[in-house]
Amino acid sequence: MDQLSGIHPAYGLYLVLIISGGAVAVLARSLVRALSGLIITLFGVAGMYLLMAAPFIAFMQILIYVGAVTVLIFFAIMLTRTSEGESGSESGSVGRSFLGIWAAAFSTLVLAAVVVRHMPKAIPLKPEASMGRLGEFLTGPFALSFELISVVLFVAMAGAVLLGFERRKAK
Amino acid sequence: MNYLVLYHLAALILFGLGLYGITCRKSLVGMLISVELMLNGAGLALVASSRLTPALDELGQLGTLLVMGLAAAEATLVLAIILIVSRRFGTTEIADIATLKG
Amino acid sequence: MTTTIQKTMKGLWSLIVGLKVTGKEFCRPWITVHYPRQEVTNLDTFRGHIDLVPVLDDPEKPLCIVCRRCEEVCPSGCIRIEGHVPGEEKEVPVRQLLLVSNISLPHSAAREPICATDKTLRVLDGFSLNYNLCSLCGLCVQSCPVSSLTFSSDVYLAGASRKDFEFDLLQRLIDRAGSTKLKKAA
Amino acid sequence: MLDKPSFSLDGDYYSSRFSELGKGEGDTLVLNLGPQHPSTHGVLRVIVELDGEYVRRAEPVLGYIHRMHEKMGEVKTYVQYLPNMGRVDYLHALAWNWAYVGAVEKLMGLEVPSRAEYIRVITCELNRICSHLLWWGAYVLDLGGFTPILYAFDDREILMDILQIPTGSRLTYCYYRFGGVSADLTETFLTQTRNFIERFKTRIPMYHDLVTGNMILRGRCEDIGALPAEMARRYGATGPVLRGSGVAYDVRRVEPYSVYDQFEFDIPVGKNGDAMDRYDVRMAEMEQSVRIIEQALNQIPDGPFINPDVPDRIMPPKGEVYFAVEGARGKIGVYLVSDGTARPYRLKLRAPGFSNLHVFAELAQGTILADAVSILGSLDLVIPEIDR
Amino acid sequence: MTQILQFLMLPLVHLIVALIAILTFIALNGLILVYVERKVAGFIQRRPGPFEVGPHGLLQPLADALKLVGKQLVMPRGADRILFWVAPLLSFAPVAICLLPIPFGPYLLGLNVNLGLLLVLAFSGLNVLALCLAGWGSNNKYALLGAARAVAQSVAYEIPLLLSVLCVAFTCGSLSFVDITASQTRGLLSWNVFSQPLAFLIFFVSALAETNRAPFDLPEAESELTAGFHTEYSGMGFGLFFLAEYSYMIVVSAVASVLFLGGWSGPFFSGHWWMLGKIYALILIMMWFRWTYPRVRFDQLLNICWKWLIPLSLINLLGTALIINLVR
Repeated sequence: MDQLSGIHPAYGLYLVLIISGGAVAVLARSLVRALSGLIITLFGVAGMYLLMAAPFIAFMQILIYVGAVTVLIFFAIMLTRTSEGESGSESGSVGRSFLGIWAAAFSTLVLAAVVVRHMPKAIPLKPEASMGRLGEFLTGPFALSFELISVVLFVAMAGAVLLGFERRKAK
Repeated sequence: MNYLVLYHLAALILFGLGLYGITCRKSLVGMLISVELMLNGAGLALVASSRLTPALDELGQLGTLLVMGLAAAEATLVLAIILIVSRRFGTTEIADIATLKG
Repeated sequence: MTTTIQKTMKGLWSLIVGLKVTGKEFCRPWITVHYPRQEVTNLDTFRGHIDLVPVLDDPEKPLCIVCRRCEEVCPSGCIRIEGHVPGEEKEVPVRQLLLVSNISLPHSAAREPICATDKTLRVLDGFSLNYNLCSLCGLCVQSCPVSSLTFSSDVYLAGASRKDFEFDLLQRLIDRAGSTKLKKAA
Repeated sequence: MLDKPSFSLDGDYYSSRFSELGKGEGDTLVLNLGPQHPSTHGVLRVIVELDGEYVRRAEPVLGYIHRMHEKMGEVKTYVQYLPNMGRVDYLHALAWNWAYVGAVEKLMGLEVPSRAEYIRVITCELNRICSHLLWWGAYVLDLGGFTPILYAFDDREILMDILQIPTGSRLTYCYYRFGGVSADLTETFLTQTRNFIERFKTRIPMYHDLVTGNMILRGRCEDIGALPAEMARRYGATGPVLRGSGVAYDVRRVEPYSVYDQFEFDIPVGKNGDAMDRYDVRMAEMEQSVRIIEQALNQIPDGPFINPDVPDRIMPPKGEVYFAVEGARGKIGVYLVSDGTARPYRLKLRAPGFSNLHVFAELAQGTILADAVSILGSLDLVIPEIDR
Repeated sequence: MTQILQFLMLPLVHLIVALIAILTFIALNGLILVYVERKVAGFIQRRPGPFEVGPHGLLQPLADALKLVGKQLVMPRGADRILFWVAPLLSFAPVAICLLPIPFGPYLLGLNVNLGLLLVLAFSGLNVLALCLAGWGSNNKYALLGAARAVAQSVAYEIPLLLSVLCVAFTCGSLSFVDITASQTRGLLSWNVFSQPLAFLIFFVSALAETNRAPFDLPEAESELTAGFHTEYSGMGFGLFFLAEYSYMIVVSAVASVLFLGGWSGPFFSGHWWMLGKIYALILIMMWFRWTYPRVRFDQLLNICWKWLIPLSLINLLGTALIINLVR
């Protein structure tokens, strides 16, 4: 998979994963199924990262997204038990889903046109970036953003804990 | 059409699906899932751009990494908010929570 | 702070002590009885269903005097006795029989074996035991004035239907007598 | 495939009543522990309302193994009722034997030979150790420790072998008779009991090493289900549950029956009445039982094992009587009304587990589900005894 | 012959062969570990354990497996058909990938990835997802509670696990299992246990929690939740969860032996024997724990993690980083 020098047949597979998973994620009635759709998509994207010889990002995708974020979302579903209550997109507002399709399709198509028209020339795949270099960047030029993201994470966690505690006290 | 475009189109599809989900999903959790889809699209585009153009390689990868970190933080916070909302309103459907009462 | 650490260390040590105990037991031989290959040895005190005791000199003749005490005392009514007084061919009801037998009845005590020549007033015609109902209290054995009942020690008794546990004790007695005779002959 | 379920999924009377009572409480989960559940040790059913992992309410539902023992007492003669007593509480059957036999003896004024009294003490205490051992193993099993119960059964098996010698059975004993016991103790019984006591004295430290001292177990028991003495009294809890709360109430000491006043033994009590205290009380009680047995073995006199003057037909005089003994689970009481016939007019059994169980609903409130299981286990319930 | 060898050297073929080998290894080990677990339990409890099928009960796991395969698959009413059946597969599938980058010998290696450690950590995290789906899909309250516990537990314990693994990555300067093993081949004292004893302990405890082994087997705590997330599974559905549990034990032990115990390095015997020996030794210790300890309570479990393991592992990590910087 790391000798990519063109379009790999696996690309098709991953694309199918992405599209089908994404469709399930936005269309499924049950939220847990939507979540499984999301998981499939995440795997597809991870596969694409692998195709682009960026295994670090691919594994991080699985570790963070699949291993942590989806689990969190699952927890949210479980705690609020919204699976049956969720009536999905089709019930009631046809107008709204029409609007949604319109908005999504419009912006996507415009962007697609831009992408196709003004895409810079692609170069053959560069050799895999070493972990060491990534690390140097993260502590060098990216240090500030790295710190920022950790602060954001910390604040988010503290905030979540605080919110959770407020709930217990309220009772 | 070169393969950079292909990756970008895949990213765009994710973005479009996410956008559609955000507008049409009725529950907060559904919207969160859609947001994750869009974030993934962004990440995919970033990595593709950095890997397949002369741009700095690490830039895209680290950018995506930061996006992932953000997504995790966001998910944590949204989870807490969803919990609060569901406790207070008994539902997580946005239509029911739209009233601007405290 | 130090107390917390001390407590934790103590707790962790307790975990190691637990491991030591199970580790020691791991190395010791097993203590369970390995059933089809081994059997338990204390079966002599086991009390199974009841059986009739024969008189001393005739293994086919039950000691029973048909007083029907066991039938009466049985909490679950699993004993059914048929008997008659020689001469009068008709069945005698329970209570009457009891009154006729003017033997004083302390609770079970070892007593002298009775011989066939003794005054056997009544003849036992049938002694059926429905072991399905029996609660193994042993009251019948203890209430028997002449110790004509005993516990069998058949631990491995098993059957596929309720019919298998409806015993004709008189028949069993005769069968046993036959088998001992055969043994003797052999 | 059925489109419509052929049975109601809404639950039965108890669960619907339970959820009605707690209506409007918000986002909770009503969970049905039992009647078939690994931690209820029988057919007890506990409905709990969970808020996350926290128990908001708990309610035991009884009656799944109700066998009308009290009613059966009214239709059977005094003697015929004897085997029932072993079935009420099969773990400490001899104490129930004793309670019933003692009540009838008290009513009739029957004298029990002194040897029989000692035999009763020895066998009853052995049976108490049996019961506590089983509780110990099962409780640790409730807390997730799989091994101790098999060690406990190792000892318990020896005990049952010993008790099999005079009684002939291994669990549902029917050994005591009006005015004595049904069979004398043999020499093998005495030597085996002595051997067992020697062995048991080395086993108890091992139990303490393996379980009592264990950090995880202490974490699961300490400060869990603290039962104040006042509350224990309020519910009428007895036995180790009451003694764990610091009340030294033991029928053997408070209203001594039989020859218990001739032995030296301590009444172990706890402090704050949490699960660990109940645990400690039971462990100490086993040691005290051993002490009693040792003394009884040394003092046991010769003589008849049953009063020879017991009448052929048991027909107590008119009157009523209450007799209580100390069982492994608490105070076992038999209340007997006689109208002078061969059958009791009314028989009432006081089962200690019944009172002890009802402490649970209040104790479990606000605890974590795992703690509720721990509390339920620490009460040492035998469901057939509760339902009777 | 050379052609065959050349064919085998093709990366894709190599990968497929490795996958098949790993699956066989897992299946075989599932059988062996079931037998070993039952025997260990038996010996600790002073009983013989399985004895009747085959000599000393050796064929018992095979018989059990046959029984599981032959059993009817039952799905409860109201369960989510797809999620219910996907869950056991999802629980089992990642194991094969997790074992790919682990070197079982100097040359016995499925896939040499630079980021092998990351790969294992990423895919072993999928198990919790499977438990979630199983718990949710079963339409059973016990299963749901079990799933909720699984999530909280594995999210919490992933942190000390990662942190303790990072310590080793720091000292060895690589995320590749091959490099990490290579750095420990200079005798017994070069093993990472001796330079990182705390990290090893934290890793081991967290691994117990991640694999849902006693005393941390809360998602399936039988005395509270009957069987937790797999309450409703019968036949091979249950069988797969069961197999997955044992496979994760293998993965965790294999990772632990590579990271801390020198992997395949050892004298006299060839590498893979050492590796296997180390894996089995760790698994035996896990079994020993299971048959000795009671189960911890849920809040205690999280307290152990947040109050002890995470601070300790953070301190350990900082200390390691400091020392490495100083040495440089």
